[in-house]
Amino acid sequence: LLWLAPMLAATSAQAAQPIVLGCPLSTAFLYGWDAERGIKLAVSEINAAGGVKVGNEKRPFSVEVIDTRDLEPGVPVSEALLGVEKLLLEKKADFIVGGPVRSEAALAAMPLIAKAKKISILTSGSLTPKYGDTVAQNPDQFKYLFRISGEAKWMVSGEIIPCLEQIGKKYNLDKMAIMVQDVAHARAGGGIIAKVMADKGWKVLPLEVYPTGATDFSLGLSKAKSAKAQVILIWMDMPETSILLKQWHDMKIPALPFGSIISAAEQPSFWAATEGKGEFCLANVVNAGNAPSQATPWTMFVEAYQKMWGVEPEGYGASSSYMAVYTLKDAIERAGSMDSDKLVEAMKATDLMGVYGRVKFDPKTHQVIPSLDPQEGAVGTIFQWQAGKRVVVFPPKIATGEILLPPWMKDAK
Amino acid sequence: MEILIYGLINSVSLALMALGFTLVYGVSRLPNFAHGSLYVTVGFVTWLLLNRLGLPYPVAMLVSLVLIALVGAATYQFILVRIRGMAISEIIASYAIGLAILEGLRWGGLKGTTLTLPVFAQGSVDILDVTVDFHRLLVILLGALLVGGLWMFVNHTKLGLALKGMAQDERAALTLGIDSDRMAVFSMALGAVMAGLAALVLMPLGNIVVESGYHVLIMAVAVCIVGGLGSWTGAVLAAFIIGFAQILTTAWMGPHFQVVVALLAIIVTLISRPSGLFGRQKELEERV
Amino acid sequence: MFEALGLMVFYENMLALNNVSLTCRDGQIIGVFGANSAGKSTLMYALSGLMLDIQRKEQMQGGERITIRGKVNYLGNEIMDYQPARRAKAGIVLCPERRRIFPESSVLENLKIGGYLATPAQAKETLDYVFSIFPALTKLKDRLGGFLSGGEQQMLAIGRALMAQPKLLLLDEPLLGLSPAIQYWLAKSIKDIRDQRGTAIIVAEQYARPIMPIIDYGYILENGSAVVEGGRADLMDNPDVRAAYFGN
Amino acid sequence: MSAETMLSLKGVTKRFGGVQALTEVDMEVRRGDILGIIGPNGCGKTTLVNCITGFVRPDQGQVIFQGRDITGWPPHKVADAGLTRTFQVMRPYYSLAAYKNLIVPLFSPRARRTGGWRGGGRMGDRNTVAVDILEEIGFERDSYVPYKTASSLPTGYLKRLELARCLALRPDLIICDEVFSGLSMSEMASMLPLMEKLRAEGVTLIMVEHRLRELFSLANRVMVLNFGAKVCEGNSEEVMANEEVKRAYFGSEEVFEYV
Amino acid sequence: MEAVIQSRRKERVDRGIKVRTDGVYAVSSWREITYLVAPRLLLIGGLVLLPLMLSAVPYWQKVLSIICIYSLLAISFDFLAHFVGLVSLGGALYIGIGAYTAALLNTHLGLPPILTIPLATILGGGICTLLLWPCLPLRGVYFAIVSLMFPLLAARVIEALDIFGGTDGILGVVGLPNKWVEMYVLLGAVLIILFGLRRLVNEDVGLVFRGVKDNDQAVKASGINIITFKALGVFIASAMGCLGGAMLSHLYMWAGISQFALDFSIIPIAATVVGGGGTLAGPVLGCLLLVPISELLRDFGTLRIAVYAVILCAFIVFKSEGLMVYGSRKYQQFERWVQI
Ligand SMILES: Nc1ncnc2c1ncn2[C@@H]1O[C@H](COP(=O)(O)OP(=O)(O)OP(=O)(O)O)[C@@H](O)[C@H]1O
Ligand SMILES: Nc1ncnc2c1ncn2[C@@H]1O[C@H](COP(=O)(O)OP(=O)(O)OP(=O)(O)O)[C@@H](O)[C@H]1O
Ligand SMILES: [Mg+2]
Ligand SMILES: [Mg+2]
Repeated sequence: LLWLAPMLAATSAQAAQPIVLGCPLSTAFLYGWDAERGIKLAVSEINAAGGVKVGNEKRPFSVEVIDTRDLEPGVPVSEALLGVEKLLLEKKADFIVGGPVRSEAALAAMPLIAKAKKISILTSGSLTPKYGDTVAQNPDQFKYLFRISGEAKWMVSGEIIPCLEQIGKKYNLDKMAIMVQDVAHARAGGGIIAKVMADKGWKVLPLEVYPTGATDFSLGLSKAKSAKAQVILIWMDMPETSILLKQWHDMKIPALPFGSIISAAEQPSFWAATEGKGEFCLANVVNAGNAPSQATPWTMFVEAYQKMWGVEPEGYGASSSYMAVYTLKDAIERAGSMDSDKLVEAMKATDLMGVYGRVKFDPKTHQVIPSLDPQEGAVGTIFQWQAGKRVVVFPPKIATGEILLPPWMKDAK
Repeated sequence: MEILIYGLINSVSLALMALGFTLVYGVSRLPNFAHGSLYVTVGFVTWLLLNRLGLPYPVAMLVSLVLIALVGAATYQFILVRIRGMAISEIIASYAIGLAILEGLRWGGLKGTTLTLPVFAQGSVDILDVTVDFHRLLVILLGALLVGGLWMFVNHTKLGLALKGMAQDERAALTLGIDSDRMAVFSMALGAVMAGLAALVLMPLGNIVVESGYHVLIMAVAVCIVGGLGSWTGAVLAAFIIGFAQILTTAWMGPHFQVVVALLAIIVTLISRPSGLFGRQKELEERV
Repeated sequence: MFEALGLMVFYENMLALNNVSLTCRDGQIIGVFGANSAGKSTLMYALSGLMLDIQRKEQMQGGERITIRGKVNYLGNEIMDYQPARRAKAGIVLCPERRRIFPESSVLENLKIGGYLATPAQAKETLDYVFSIFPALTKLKDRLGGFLSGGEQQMLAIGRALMAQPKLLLLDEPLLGLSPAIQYWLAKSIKDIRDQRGTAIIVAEQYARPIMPIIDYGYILENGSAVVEGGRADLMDNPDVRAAYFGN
Repeated sequence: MSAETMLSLKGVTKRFGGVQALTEVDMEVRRGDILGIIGPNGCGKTTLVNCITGFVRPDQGQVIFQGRDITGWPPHKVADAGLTRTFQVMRPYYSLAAYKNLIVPLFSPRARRTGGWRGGGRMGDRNTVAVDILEEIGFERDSYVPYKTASSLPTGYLKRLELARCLALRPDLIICDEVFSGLSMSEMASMLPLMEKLRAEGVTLIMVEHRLRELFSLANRVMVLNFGAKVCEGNSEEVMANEEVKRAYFGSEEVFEYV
Repeated sequence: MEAVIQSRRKERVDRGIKVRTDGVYAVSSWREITYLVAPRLLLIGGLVLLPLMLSAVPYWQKVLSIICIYSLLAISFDFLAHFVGLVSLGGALYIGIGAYTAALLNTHLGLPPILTIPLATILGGGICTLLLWPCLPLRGVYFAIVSLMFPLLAARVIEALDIFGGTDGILGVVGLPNKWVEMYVLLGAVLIILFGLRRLVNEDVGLVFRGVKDNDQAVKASGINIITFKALGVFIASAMGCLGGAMLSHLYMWAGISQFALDFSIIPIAATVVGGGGTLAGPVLGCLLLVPISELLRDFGTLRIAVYAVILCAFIVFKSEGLMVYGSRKYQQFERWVQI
């Protein structure tokens, strides 16, 4: 009898031993919990369908979420890193999916994850191009790291600038003010937009950089007003942006707010939070599927998400996190093994249609390849708040509505 | 002109945030590091009363102020009283209480940016070409009223004077019949109400978010210390220095340097006036 | 009126007050004399209830343990477990040793804080009275307490105690640091306060010369025990007392 | 007596805001002197001491100590030069045992250079030296008193501890700000010989006091201040005979008699 | 019944050996030696063996390293606050400066950890001392607040000027050879510093520090320059913090502005309060409790910090003197009822 017990345990464990997805996420914040929900949704779908086929056996996914608190001010990144280590060492995670969410933390976690030789897919938050660059520079060390969500360089040159041009052409606008948060990606992004748009003949006011947590934007707004700016480009991932829009509305600034990253306006609850004062604000949610759209037949994702969580996808991490799990499943099944090195190859060979189009990774940077056409690559989404709804306005291939101007802008004309 | 008006508004907001803390710390030497969380709590409770129970706005505000006063008093009565006089323990304990409240709220659903309080008055006016909304004007007015009221309270009522006495020398105050525990409970309650008032006045301009709790705490501490302990003029002046430093840097150097300059202003003020603008602490302690 | 029976105070294992009993009748001035560390301040703390507060604070910090035993009767009540603020309300006010002025308040404010227990009318009247016994304070009204000189602080401390409308005033070393002229005046004023306001007063001093002539009854403390007690004349005639306190 | 001048003040003046605390005070002390300073409360005695020892910077005037102009020096330099003072409001190190209070001065650069009190500071075992000093000024060596923390000592011992702190430095000049107040008659009587002994050892003393009898028995010269200005100076009889002093300091005949 | 209780009181008596060993070490029996050595041995032995015992759970070894870093900060806070009288909330500054110095030395000059760590300790301590120098005349809360502003300022300056890698931080710092080195270097540092400082504060120099804390005017009057001593104190304390910071940056192969985060200022203080201020060993005990509690609570998810705060509060309120003070009193003294 004595030898039976361990054997039983072994067999039963073998039968159902789950594949552990470790998710280091700052779950108290938008980009943390949206990713968590996306991942959990995908996992429950996959498990309901029988799990993942590794070689000959079917194994379910299990999710271990850890709150890294990295988006919280005053909390050191080492806290997030310790969380990642907990996932790796104690929870015995087979994969790291999701975060860390803050760019700084994501970068800092790279060596740790690489050291553990675990495949990791970044799905939410961090937009820094440095992530892919670092992978490209040290392919041997960092080859296990992938990112399936958007990245700032493409977002700017491939989506935001074309969208701006489109607006400019349509309404004959060519003056822009830029307000960004005082973090590297925002400053860099704002700077590039300023430069490119200036080259394209727009008049661009000097960058206004606001520290994280700023609560008063009136000076910048009135500067924009007196300089007769027609578009206000906003790049801030902090909740206080809804104050900005309220002030914008209260001061009746005759300029269209365009959020290249504007966490507050991405959420469905934004409407209530600003008492509708945020109408006409444009926001970028990085990947399609994070706002209702018709990008691909996979729109069922939005419905499933809503069914499971009771809200539409909120931040820009939902659809990509969801897709990360499916991508992983796909790669595991193709590789037929859990060996990290084999999986890297399989991941690199990924070619999968998903919520936001075709998922393929750049062989050098391990970054998902973007496109304006869902048939070609991962598409982004820019939407505008119109009468309480998020209406997708860009890219044209998936748009469901037109860009509108606030009434006081028309009056001003 | 913009600078003047918005600097004024900014400064008054800072002063409002700091009043409660200054009252409790400056006057009764009890560092209430749960100040910021009381501030957020009032906003959240008011929102709940307003939206979940459907109370009218003024009633909701009143009820939440009363509640917060009780919370403040209870904090002292049940927790802080046991470590009275050990300053570092007091700081850590009250900070922990604040943390528990804030993180509890966050867990209880106060996530993201969804909640907001309505402004008292819609609309805006143009003052010398600067658009200012009514609510912000109200902030200035209320701020002035509160500062004045508190000043009267502290300098010209028995209770206020007793609080002051207790802060400076508890044992001597005891011999004069000032019941220090009762006073401390009272000052905590009053401080909580102050935090609440600030929240009610300032929150409609923004959102009810947990993070503002930390922000308010740091600002309140800075204003209180830079002004000099227990000095009202000092606190108000400090609020203006920091407030204008922020607005001026926004205007001239870019908002980029806003925090850097504000922090530098604090450090430089303290180095040049070691006991705050109007404090006499150092001189008094060094008088031999 | 006021009676302490068998007071004992231990600081940890050290006996600082040993079975001291003391009585004070209406309108009497009682003197408590003793050299350094005789236990005068300890006695005053015990009478005013401050000892309870000190005890509580020590306990909180886990430091030494203070034990208090004995009974204090005041106006027919047993008040040993009254906290100091309550005793003050009942009329027992201590003017503590080493002054303990509120350093950041002006002289006037110090006095006003002292008037916490007084009605506005009483406060006003007492304020005038304080300025009349210590005219020096009139000029200093607006100066911060902490900037006063040693002697000025002493005057202020006594004035502040008076503001609390005591029925029984406890003075701990009131003469410390006063110039001879003020010492003399203070001794006179103590008598005045008693005569005009009927306040009973207990004075603890080691410099007995100015105080001895005005007391009604006195105790000599030595190492925590009351070794001699008696009326003024008795004490003045006692050769040991004369030797120790008058230097002849 | 034509001993060398230890300390001289020239026109020392100090204002605090609107308060004229000192007006043009001149003073001269020679080696081996015991100078008494008396005056009504708040007349500026402590302020004068502060000006001399650097705790307060005089607005005008000069302080010259052993030929060096020490005006405006920080207190620690003044003490290092050999001029120490006691504090009227006692300032011991409350959390340290009484004898450990003396380790601090014994550790100071001056004590290490000169050897401090009777040369013991250089020799090493500062604890023993500390207890020696305390014994000398009236702490019983074998009792528990020197080993108690200063916070639990009564006033009288603290006053003596103040003096002990000065002695530990082996100063050339000690300014005592009211060391006698707070001592009982017999204790004071026991301190007088110590003071004499110090003088005999060549230490100069300035004593600010309200206990006139004891002061007069010690001091060879007395200076009277009133409202921050010097009223008169001389030996005790001269001072007591001075009409202005009677008026300013004693106020009335009764008081005079009483003293 | 009442009367019986009335006339008794609880007496605390120092154990004989304690009285004797306060200054002189005249130990005569094994029992007494054990009495003296046991607690020290327990601490040293326990800390040395802990990594081995934890080898089955590698994650907790990592936690141990973090505990050590917080302990360094906590000892430094305790030393400054209770022995020099400067309440410094600048723990984050020390960590940050230490981390950046080590990272820069490593990535720019290519120095190996064996050099960067000691260099960062000394250099970092120097930099912190220089930064805080103008603030040394400040007292009490004023100093506390200024020292709190410095790390915030440092982070913002790096952010605003975009130096040292800006918000991304410095990547590519060399890691330590293996986890044993990590842990034992840190444990060694904690133990050496702990016992070293305990020694120091009872030496004559230490007494001067304590004098400065109690009463700086009297120290001045004793002919000692207090600023020099305060600076020395700050240097000792900040060097300890910088050591922690340097280790942290090698531990995670990275340095960034979040190393100026407020947590590094606050948790050590909490640990000091819980463990008992003024004992130096107490803060270490506090860290040994608080950090693992925080890790154990991770399963609470978002509620974790709230629960943690409540536990912290409970410690402070119910053992307000601090665990170490309480413990050593129970160890050194016995209590008995005596008749009065
Ligand atoms: N907190 C304390 N802890 C321990 N012992 C104390 C404490 N306070 C006072 N003592 C001791 O109690 C004894 C009596 O002290 P007390 O202060 O009552 O003396 P006193 O008569 O007022 O002396 P003085 O006239 O010098 O002020 C002294 O031996 C003193 O050391
Ligand atoms: N820092 C200061 N600011 C304002 N006024 C001061 C300050 N220091 C002292 N004074 C005032 O200067 C005067 C002289 O004070 P000082 O302490 O020198 O008196 P003193 O002669 O020592 O009196 P006593 O005998 O009472 O100790 C006092 O009236 C005091 O109020
Ligand atoms: Mg006494
Ligand atoms: Mg004086």
